[in-house]
Amino acid sequence: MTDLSIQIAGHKYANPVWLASGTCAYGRELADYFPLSSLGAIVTKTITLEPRLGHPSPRVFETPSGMLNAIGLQNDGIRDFISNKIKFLGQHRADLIVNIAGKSISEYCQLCEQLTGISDIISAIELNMSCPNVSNGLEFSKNAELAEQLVKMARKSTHLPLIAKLSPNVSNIVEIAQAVEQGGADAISMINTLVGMAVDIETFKPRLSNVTGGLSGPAIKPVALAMVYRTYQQIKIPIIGIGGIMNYKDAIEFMLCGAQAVQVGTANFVNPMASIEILNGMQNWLQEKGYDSPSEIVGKVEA
Amino acid sequence: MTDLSIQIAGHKYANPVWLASGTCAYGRELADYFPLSSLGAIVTKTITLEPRLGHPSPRVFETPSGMLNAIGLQNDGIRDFISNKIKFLGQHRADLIVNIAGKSISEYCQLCEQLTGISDIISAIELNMSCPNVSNGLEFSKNAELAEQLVKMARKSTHLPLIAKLSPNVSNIVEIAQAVEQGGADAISMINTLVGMAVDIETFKPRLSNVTGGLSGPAIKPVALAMVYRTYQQIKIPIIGIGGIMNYKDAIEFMLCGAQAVQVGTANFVNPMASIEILNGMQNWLQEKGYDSPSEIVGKVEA
Amino acid sequence: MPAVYQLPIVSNIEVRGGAYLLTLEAPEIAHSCAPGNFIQIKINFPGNGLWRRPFSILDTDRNNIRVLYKTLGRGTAALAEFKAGGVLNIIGPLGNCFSNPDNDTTVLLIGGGIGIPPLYYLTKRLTESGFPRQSIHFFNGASDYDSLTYLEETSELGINVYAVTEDGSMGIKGVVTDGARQFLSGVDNSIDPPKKRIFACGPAQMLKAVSKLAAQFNVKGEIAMEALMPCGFGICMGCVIKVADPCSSCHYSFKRVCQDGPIFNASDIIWD
Amino acid sequence: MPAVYQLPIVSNIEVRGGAYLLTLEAPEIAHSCAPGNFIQIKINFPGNGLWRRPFSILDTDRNNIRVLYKTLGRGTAALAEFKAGGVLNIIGPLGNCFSNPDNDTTVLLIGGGIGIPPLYYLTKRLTESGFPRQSIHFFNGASDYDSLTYLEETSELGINVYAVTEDGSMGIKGVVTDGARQFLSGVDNSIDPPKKRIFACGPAQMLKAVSKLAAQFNVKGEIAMEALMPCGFGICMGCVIKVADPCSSCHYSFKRVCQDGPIFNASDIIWD
Ligand SMILES: Cc1cc2nc3c(=O)[nH]c(=O)nc-3n(C[C@H](O)[C@H](O)[C@H](O)COP(=O)(O)OP(=O)(O)OC[C@H]3O[C@@H](n4cnc5c(N)ncnc54)[C@H](O)[C@@H]3O)c2cc1C
Ligand SMILES: Cc1cc2nc3c(=O)[nH]c(=O)nc-3n(C[C@H](O)[C@H](O)[C@H](O)COP(=O)(O)OP(=O)(O)OC[C@H]3O[C@@H](n4cnc5c(N)ncnc54)[C@H](O)[C@@H]3O)c2cc1C
Ligand SMILES: Cc1cc2nc3c(=O)[nH]c(=O)nc-3n(C[C@H](O)[C@H](O)[C@H](O)COP(=O)(O)O)c2cc1C
Ligand SMILES: Cc1cc2nc3c(=O)[nH]c(=O)nc-3n(C[C@H](O)[C@H](O)[C@H](O)COP(=O)(O)O)c2cc1C
Ligand code: FES
Ligand code: FES
Repeated sequence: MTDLSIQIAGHKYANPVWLASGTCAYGRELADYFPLSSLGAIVTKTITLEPRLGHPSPRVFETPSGMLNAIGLQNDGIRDFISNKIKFLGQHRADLIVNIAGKSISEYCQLCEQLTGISDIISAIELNMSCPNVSNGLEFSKNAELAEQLVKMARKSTHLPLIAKLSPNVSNIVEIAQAVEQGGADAISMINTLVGMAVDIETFKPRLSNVTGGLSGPAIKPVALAMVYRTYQQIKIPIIGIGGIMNYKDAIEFMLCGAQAVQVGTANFVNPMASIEILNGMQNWLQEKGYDSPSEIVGKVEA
Repeated sequence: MTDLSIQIAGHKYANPVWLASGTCAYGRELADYFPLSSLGAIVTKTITLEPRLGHPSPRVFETPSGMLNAIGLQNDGIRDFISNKIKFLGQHRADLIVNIAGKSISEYCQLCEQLTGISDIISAIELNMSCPNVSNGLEFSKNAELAEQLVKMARKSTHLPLIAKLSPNVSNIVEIAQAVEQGGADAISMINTLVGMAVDIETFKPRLSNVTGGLSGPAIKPVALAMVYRTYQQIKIPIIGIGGIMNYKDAIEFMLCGAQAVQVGTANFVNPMASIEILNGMQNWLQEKGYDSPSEIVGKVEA
Repeated sequence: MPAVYQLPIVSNIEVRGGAYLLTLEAPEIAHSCAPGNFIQIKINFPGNGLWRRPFSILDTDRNNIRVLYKTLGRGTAALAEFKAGGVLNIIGPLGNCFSNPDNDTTVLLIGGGIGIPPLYYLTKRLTESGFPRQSIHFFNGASDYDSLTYLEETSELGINVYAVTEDGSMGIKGVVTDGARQFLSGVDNSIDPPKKRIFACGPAQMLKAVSKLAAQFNVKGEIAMEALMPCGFGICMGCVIKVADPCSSCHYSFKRVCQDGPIFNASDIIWD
Repeated sequence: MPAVYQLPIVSNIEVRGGAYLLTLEAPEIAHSCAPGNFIQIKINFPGNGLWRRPFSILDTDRNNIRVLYKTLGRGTAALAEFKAGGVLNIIGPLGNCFSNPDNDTTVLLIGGGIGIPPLYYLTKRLTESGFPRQSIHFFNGASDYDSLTYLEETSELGINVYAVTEDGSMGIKGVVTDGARQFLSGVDNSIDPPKKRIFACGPAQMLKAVSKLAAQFNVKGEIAMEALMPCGFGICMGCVIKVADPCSSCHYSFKRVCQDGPIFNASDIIWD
């Protein structure tokens, strides 16, 4: 059997199929459907310093082959996470990556410090630099200098591996990727959602209370692939591919474009078993093609 | 009956339903399906100074609710257009907008000058500043200064109304929109395609010979709507909305977000009568709701 | 515990009021459902719908679960095309359920439109478990006689059924809460409010009116909420409603309709 | 002139070789089709296919047009599910057609897999118009006996039919061009090459081999090309192939398979 394990920033993940932030909450609900430990990793919903209520409904809307969301980073804050949520994840032996967002660099650093205190059960921190649904949420991943600075300071706040999660809503994603690499990120995850909108023509009201939201799902897969592909050519740190992955074939496409691992997002909503099915499909495919490790196909698109 | 005519840059268009560049060639084929004169305008496939062969096949690929294309601006050049193609369009009384692209500002200017010579049968020039499928094609719409400069120079080369067609592949589309407004553009059309990619996991080859291409169709509609909405708040010149418009409801959504007119693109491929059906649907809808003119709903989203 | 199932379609037929009755063979879950629970159905339909569609459970027997639905848009229209012998992929049972009223309470069920299914299910369970039928009052509202959902079937349970139609073409004229208000105003004042219970399901506007009614008459109300549901099992945070929350600094928080509901105490919901 | 039509499905049945035969009622266009023409069918299928799917016309009668197809992917799989009585939205007839060979020529038809339909149509037209049946040689290739498409129907036209199978389970063993090559090598050398004509349709690799064969034996070949077709009527420039073009500065240009083809002179195509 092909050994699916991969190494990212010194940590060995059981396999390259992970759950994307904000699409698996804190694992509790999905644990009803499969053992969380069977996946490579689970990335928590973004956690902030203080609790956040999030936006009022409507927060979501279905679009052609995709969906819009503007949850507004609803979460109970880092203290609640550490004291209440993390226990369950530990008990279920989930390989845990904690996704965080701050309103300022200092908030990111505080979050990193607090997580360092429980670093024995966390394998990495994912810096959400790119949430389109909170004001200024996009700033960090639109400005290369800010991005670099953010990672640099976070780097000083923790020894935990840092994954910088990038926004696709930029003119030149490679520039941002290089900046976070420069800043000391151990890996890059991409992409977060594209800014989008929809309007109810009967009421003239936007479909989301927050007016705009983030577009995810199969609709954005081609955009994500192009960005992973272009970034892979220009950086050395590993890339975790995200965007519209619904089945194992999509995951393989991302790996061919340069992703070492993938995160499954919107697909979880439609099928709570999606990630497990992707994992099994990938395992079989690699096996049949005679690969010993998933890394053998990373970046192997013949362009 | 609601009068659908609209005024853009001093020109009166019969209605706000236009055909998008590159999705209706030069009108000849669609004229088999409906009278070209029934639409507000038809925007030609991009014309360049010299003939261009375009990219080899495969040039297109179907994606979830969308498609990728990398045609590579295949066209027979401006001379051929003026001497051969324009006659047919004139005979069929199409309200004609010519879309042009140059490799340099000077090429754009030369194209503008040549078109000025036949300005009696052209109602506007659309500057394709945003074709993702030719090298440097995106530069003009990614850099605000360049964008402004380009429009400024084009402005000096012709008295014809200028429509600047913007790319969505930017960090801040409002900035670019303001720059072209500053440069003297009479209107803005948005959006062109999003850069995307797909890979055949059996052959490891990209689905397009050009590796990346432009994503169009319903998949990108939410992105286009958000960009039109945000731009509308910040500029004074009219916006022509483009992106995934398949039916009249989509068109109304764009108008509510701030588009004075819309261009129908990918939908033409699936249904050559799409634009006519959109026109009729819009007419009925406006009529039923009691509007006297399409402009009454422009920008009226209650956000 | 909810799970993903491939369920054979036993039947899928049109019934009164333009509704469809879908029967699915589901021995694995039929025994574990409770009134208020729902399932998420994956409807493959032409076009581009990504999400499943949520439907309340209407009732169950040893082998089957049933769903009663109206064709509202693309998904439900496509669902109506499915035939016996086909298979549907579902997740369920999902969500919480109505609480059980004590046997000495007077129960008011208030349902509008497609809000009937969970109330029907609750009524059936109550009558089966020996709850006195004469103490159950079911208000079934619709715009007109033809749109009344599952009226006869509810009557067959031997309870008090009141049709309420906006055009007066049957029963009480008005909206369904008018019927309930008349009843509450009329019932013997010797019955303590704690001995009355309201259960309601229907469009948001109706539920808002029910909540007011419950507050006005000081009766405990439980209402089944609706929302757009990308997942249906609590992972997306997309389906929330505003609920009073003493623990939160601003005294409210957003709760998931799918996981924390769909049944909420009427008095907890903050209507904007 | 092509147009958009809503066509009733007369029948849609499985035939030999895992193919399906679709008959559409199309009195408006049945009379105006020619061999090589195709139609674009809008297949609404679950999932997210945006484009129509192109299919050659197999033949026509006064009222109907017929299409023969194999289930290759999502669209064709969904097409196979359509039943008589349904309706399909199509555009047609599209594309150019084969040229007519003079009555004194020896005609070779070379078809592989799902390339049979336009060749069958051409054969039928030729025989109907009095072209000598004995001068028509139809090479029908497939991997094995079971995959041979429309073999019996072609034989029934009273022409020379040669099955060619890769595993030798029927007829000549080899690929279909092997069969044709053997024939061309064997035919009476007194027949001038100009008195021979090749018409071919099938996968790109096969057509490339046919083009070589035609060049080698100095025979005029016409081939029906395939391509991914977003539109099918010439407006997207997505379906192009590289064709020799003396007017172009680099001696080639990209031509649309849908509008400038699908039939091309074999000698014009530049294979990379
Ligand atoms: C917990 C729960 C239980 C439900 N139980 C039933 C039931 O037993 N029987 C039944 O017929 N229906 C029930 N519904 C509603 C049902 O889910 C919707 O009718 C269905 O999702 C519509 O799908 P569609 O594809 O046909 O409509 P779409 O094409 O998706 O939408 C059509 C229109 O309806 C609106 N809409 C869609 N879904 C909802 C929703 N959930 N709430 C409010 N508006 C919506 C859309 O915004 C749109 O304007 C329930 C919903 C929930 C949340
Ligand atoms: C002019 C023309 C005439 C045709 N006539 C016939 C006919 O008479 N009978 C018939 O069975 N088929 C015919 N085809 C092919 C037919 O159009 C394809 O089989 C069909 O489009 C596949 O659709 P799908 O959704 O099932 O496959 P998809 O799910 O879209 O694709 C499955 C796989 O097949 C490949 N593919 C899809 N379409 C084509 C194509 N057009 N050419 C090459 N590879 C493709 C895809 O890249 C993919 O790898 C014709 C094609 C053309 C261009
Ligand atoms: C409902 C929803 C909530 C999300 N919340 C977060 C979040 O809290 N933090 C974050 O970094 N990304 C969040 N994302 C983005 C996803 O992690 C992912 O980057 C994106 O959805 C693209 O992947 P997909 O197409 O597979 O969903 C969210 C996405 C969705 C759909
Ligand atoms: C096949 C194809 C070719 C295109 N060619 C051009 C072009 O030559 N010039 C241009 O400005 N835009 C071109 N576009 C972009 C469209 O005009 C339009 O901006 C885009 O497709 C989004 O609209 P849609 O989703 O309705 O197709 C092309 C799009 C497609 C799909
Ligand atoms: S629908 Fe996803 S959390 Fe409720
Ligand atoms: S398929 Fe569009 S030009 Fe041929």
